[in-house]
Amino acid sequence: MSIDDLRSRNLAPRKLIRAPLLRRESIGQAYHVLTFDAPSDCRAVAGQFTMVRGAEWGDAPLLPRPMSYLTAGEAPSILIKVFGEGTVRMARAEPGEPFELLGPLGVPWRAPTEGRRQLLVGGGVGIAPLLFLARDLADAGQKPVVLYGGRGRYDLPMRHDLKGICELQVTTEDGSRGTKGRVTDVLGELLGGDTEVYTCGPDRMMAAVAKMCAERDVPCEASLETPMACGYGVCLGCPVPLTEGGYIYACTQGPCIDARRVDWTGDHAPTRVDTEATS
Amino acid sequence: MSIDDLRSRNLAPRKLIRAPLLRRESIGQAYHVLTFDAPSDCRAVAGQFTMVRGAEWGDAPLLPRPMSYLTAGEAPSILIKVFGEGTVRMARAEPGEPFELLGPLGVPWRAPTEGRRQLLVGGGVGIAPLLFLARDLADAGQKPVVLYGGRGRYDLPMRHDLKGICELQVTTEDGSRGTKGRVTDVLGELLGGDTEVYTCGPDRMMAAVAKMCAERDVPCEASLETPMACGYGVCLGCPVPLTEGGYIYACTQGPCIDARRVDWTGDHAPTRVDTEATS
Amino acid sequence: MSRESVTVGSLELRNAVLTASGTFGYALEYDDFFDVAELGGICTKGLSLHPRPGNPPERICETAAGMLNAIGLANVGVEAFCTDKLPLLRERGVTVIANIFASSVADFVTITKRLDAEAGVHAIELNVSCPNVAEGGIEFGKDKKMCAQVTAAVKGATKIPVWVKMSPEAAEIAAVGKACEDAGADALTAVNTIRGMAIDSQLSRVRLKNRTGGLSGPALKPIALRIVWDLVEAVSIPVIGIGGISTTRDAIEFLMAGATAVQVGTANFVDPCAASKIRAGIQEYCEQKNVTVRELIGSARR
Amino acid sequence: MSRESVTVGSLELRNAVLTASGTFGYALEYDDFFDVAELGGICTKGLSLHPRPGNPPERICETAAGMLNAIGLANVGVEAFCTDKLPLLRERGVTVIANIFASSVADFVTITKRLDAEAGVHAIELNVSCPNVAEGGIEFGKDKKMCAQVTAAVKGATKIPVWVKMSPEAAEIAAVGKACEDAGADALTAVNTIRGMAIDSQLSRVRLKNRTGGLSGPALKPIALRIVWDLVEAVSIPVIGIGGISTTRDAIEFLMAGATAVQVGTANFVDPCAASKIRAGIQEYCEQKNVTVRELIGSARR
Ligand SMILES: Cc1cc2nc3c(=O)[nH]c(=O)nc-3n(C[C@H](O)[C@H](O)[C@H](O)COP(=O)(O)OP(=O)(O)OC[C@H]3O[C@@H](n4cnc5c(N)ncnc54)[C@H](O)[C@@H]3O)c2cc1C
Ligand SMILES: Cc1cc2nc3c(=O)[nH]c(=O)nc-3n(C[C@H](O)[C@H](O)[C@H](O)COP(=O)(O)OP(=O)(O)OC[C@H]3O[C@@H](n4cnc5c(N)ncnc54)[C@H](O)[C@@H]3O)c2cc1C
Ligand SMILES: Cc1cc2nc3c(=O)[nH]c(=O)nc-3n(C[C@H](O)[C@H](O)[C@H](O)COP(=O)(O)O)c2cc1C
Ligand SMILES: Cc1cc2nc3c(=O)[nH]c(=O)nc-3n(C[C@H](O)[C@H](O)[C@H](O)COP(=O)(O)O)c2cc1C
Ligand code: FES
Ligand code: FES
Repeated sequence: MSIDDLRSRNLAPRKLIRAPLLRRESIGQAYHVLTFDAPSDCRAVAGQFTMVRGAEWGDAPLLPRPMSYLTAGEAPSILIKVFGEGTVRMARAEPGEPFELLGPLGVPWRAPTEGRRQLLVGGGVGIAPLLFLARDLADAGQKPVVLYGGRGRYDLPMRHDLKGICELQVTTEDGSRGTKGRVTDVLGELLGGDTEVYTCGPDRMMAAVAKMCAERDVPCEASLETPMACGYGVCLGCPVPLTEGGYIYACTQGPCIDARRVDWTGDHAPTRVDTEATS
Repeated sequence: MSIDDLRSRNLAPRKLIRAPLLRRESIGQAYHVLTFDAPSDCRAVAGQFTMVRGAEWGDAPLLPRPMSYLTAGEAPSILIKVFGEGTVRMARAEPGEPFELLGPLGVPWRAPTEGRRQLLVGGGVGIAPLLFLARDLADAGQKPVVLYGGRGRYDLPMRHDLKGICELQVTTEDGSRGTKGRVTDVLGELLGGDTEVYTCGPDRMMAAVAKMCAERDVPCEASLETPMACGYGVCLGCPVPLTEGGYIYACTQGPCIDARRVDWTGDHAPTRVDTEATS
Repeated sequence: MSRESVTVGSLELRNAVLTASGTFGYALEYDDFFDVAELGGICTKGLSLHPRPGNPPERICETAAGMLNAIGLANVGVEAFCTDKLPLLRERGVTVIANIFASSVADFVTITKRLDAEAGVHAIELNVSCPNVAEGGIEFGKDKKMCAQVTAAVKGATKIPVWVKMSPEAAEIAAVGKACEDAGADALTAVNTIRGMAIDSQLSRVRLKNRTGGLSGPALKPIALRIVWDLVEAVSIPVIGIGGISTTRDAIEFLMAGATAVQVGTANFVDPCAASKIRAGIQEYCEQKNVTVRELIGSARR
Repeated sequence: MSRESVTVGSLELRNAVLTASGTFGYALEYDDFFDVAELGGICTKGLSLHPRPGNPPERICETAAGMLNAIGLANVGVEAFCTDKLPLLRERGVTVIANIFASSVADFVTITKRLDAEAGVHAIELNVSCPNVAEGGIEFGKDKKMCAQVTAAVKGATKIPVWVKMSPEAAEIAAVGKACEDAGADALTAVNTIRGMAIDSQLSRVRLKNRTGGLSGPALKPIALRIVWDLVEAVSIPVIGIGGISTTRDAIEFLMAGATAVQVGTANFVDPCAASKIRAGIQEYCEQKNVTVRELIGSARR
């Protein structure tokens, strides 16, 4: 695979599949990787997402949950962080339990630019689509830089998976791993003229990253997080305000989008109080 | 244990316990015995019931399901027949899954009379409280007669458990086991002057049994089945019309009651179309 | 005042958690479970002038995250309540809210006077909003003039505080609430159930004998929360929130919306100790956050 | 007539399963999933005279067995619909019901005339009951005079059949339905959402930017079913049932209650093929029982 191959991929048609859980790996208390036994090859591309629901959930919780693909293929996987009822159920699921996955959905990461250095900036569970991208880049012979931040050492799931395939730099707010502080404390040094940035994580982090990139005229692509009901463009529940005015719909015109277009001062993702992470 | 011991038992206080499923035994497709790992001895008496709910069901299905005790003690058990959403979930539960059990509830079987011959008439899943009673009677040195009917051989769960402890007579509508026909086709011969009858099963069966007993002046105790919300007397959702006029509430004034008091022509239990049994 | 206590008009409640009428019997059914005197209060099953047998079965059925009931206000009648139940409740120190129901203003007044003659009734809750009886019931609740008339008449007959229970089916519920306030109500409770129905597709027939029944449980919560918010906006008397409260979080949401207290209903059927657990849960929450329950009230409005 | 077809006034539908406005986009989003022309019909997202951006986020949130939405009728406008969407739908042979919305009678008429100029609009559904916009919306839907006025005006402006979508918040919904029938409506659709709200107890704030949103999904089903029953009683034009239909059984319940057809809404979000599966499910049911869909209609009333 080369960067050109990454650029020329067609998006696969969307489909609702029924897939039993194949494996569940718990990482700390709050994070889990769920791998599904798909009936056929899932041709998702890095940055795309899937709407996930337990086939036996009944009437409540009602809606599927949007989750970025961590990997595609015959055993597609997601990385979840436990928040509310839906992710609690996912975190309890045992292999064999049937799930429904609608996907692949959404606009993937913009294809990398030949000759640029890719800098991937992630926070917590936002690492999922970035790890997918980092693997693609590694396959294409690149060695991206990944800047990965969390509140503490337990907020950095998948960091071991990143080690071989990128130049990894870690920050934690409590200093328990890597540099003490936030990704934005380190980002400045890394933003050279030939960089292009991909970011996914808490809204406030992405807003800060987007601002630093804009100031330095570095291209920055962000993956948006908003509540979603359908994931495929019909409910109009996922608007994200744009600087140019109006909205884009995160599920079909995102989640990956040029960060400069986003009005980061507008509320779109609910602020989430983190109760269950770390330990 | 003697019949006198059976007569003098006090009812235990009601309590909501959280108990993981210990074992689930499937009998045919439609029947399952669920055994729970109770935190302490469950002092339920034959004929009493418990309100059962999966602790992780969430908001739907909302209400607990009334189920007769099949056994009490440290590992209380129930026999379920799969109908709707609640019993479907119970039938899928794996050992370890937490349940909530409220009990012991309701009026148990009237204590047996010294010198009378106990005749237990059951249909399908209605065998649960009768098997409990048969075991008690066997322990007290009696050998009750059990008349057990179903549509076919697959509608007679627990019949093997009955063999040692009673004189078992089986009827099936399709003739696949025992006498071809219904329990009422055989009942007449068994109703001597010294008999007392205990019955549990489909409403129409109990109504027919009650009628035959009344005609012959044989005491007959029935265990009522009605929809219930609370199971302990506060919702007033479980009225059963009486011949004397008015209602009794099946959860606190039943489920076990003198069959002559019940107005069997009044609708109380929803007629259930049997979709899932037999196979 | 303790961290937990709240004030509903002239009545100080131990805490903000009550149980809803019709879902807690006469509160004497709980001896095995917990001491109901620990609650902010209990609302009795709706009392009528004479005992009522209630509707024929089936009276209840489950729906998605909720249930329908058409009990038809089966109850022992106000007289038996006063002689058989109330003395026991008084003895145990239970804060008793007598929920009452009648099909005429005159009967409402007669029941009230009977209750007024007893000690130990801390408030009277007017059920002008029951959807499950042929006469009266919801008709009062949808009409602001009739609601006001009943309220004023009852207020004139007793010194006991009077709460009026709102029907979610009133089209202009804020106006109904305001009319009750103007007629002297000490508090509003909201909401009662909304009429629904269920069909058994296998038998091709209506499930409940009464055809329709009142919808309660978590399914109702978002509607109840909206109505509570609107009532708090519209009136200056306390509003007590009811509808699908099953967890501490649910209760706190109603308080944050501006409810002065909450009532736990259908959740009692799932767990007889639900109200007790929610009470303890709120206490724990307030300790953790170092706030009083009174500070929580209306906090989402600020 | 096939076993599956039903007749709504002068319009024969392939089958009784449609999709509900606002839950199916413009039906062009389903190419990956199934051929939407197989459905009885599709109701477009509510169309207004001019394009609308809709409300600021958050617009949606989940509730017990349901969800709240306050989309604010974001839509491309009737003009863009006619030029960009309708030709494609026509080409594919889709039965199109144009759901329209305005804040004045005059605008309702203008939109209608624009649609009337196009081929391929099989019915116009008047959304007089949207709870999520400041002007108009639900105000029309609660008032029988205003409903009748809009209906009559729109009927006067087109030969296309006109369906009126009922608000479950109208206190006298049967009277509103009757008024619409008298004003010439060809069918009623029931129901739209009921206003609810949600609070985030961790942040102590209202979840939806619009504060309130419309409740949809299984939680709404018992209320919708009751209203459909009552409307069928009150009017002699067809009633189309909507509200929490997720399974074949749900759809059959509405038919048994007397609905001539059903619309699938929120269930589309859970499974894009929900309506197609329900259609197939009803067909299978009818084959097994050897009945036609028309025979199912109202069977629980008999
Ligand atoms: C494109 C996209 C990709 C995502 N990828 C991941 C991922 O890889 N791993 C992961 O752990 N999480 C991811 N999320 C966030 C994830 O969808 C939410 O954490 C999850 O829906 C919460 O569900 P819950 O039942 O645990 O929480 P609850 O709070 O019970 O959810 C209630 C409702 O609110 C919605 N909701 C609440 N907060 C959010 C939020 N921040 N974003 C979206 N929906 C929300 C839920 O979808 C649900 O409908 C992604 C979100 C989007 C939009
Ligand atoms: C005292 C008593 C003892 C019982 N013992 C047993 C037993 O030992 N084994 C067994 O399999 N079943 C027993 N039942 C019946 C059992 O409670 C129902 O089959 C069960 O509730 C159906 O739940 P579901 O979710 O599968 O069906 P659904 O149809 O989905 O139930 C929906 C609702 O209707 C209620 N309901 C519907 N039909 C009945 C019915 N016939 N009786 C009671 N509630 C009903 C349910 O409780 C629930 O609230 C007993 C019932 C009573 C009253
Ligand atoms: C079985 C049942 C019986 C009820 N009986 C009464 C009643 O007698 N009087 C009354 O005012 N409300 C009655 N209600 C309404 C409840 O008090 C409460 O307003 C409603 O159920 C909503 O709260 P919930 O969702 O927490 O149950 C009854 C509700 C149920 C479920
Ligand atoms: C996200 C969303 C958007 C909606 N938009 C409209 C609309 O534009 N016009 C309309 O008449 N109804 C609209 N509705 C109401 C639905 O058409 C339907 O009446 C309601 O959701 C109840 O059906 P359900 O429970 O099957 O979803 C909308 C509903 C939802 C959930
Ligand atoms: S989630 Fe439904 S339109 Fe984006
Ligand atoms: S089930 Fe509630 S009173 Fe009997």
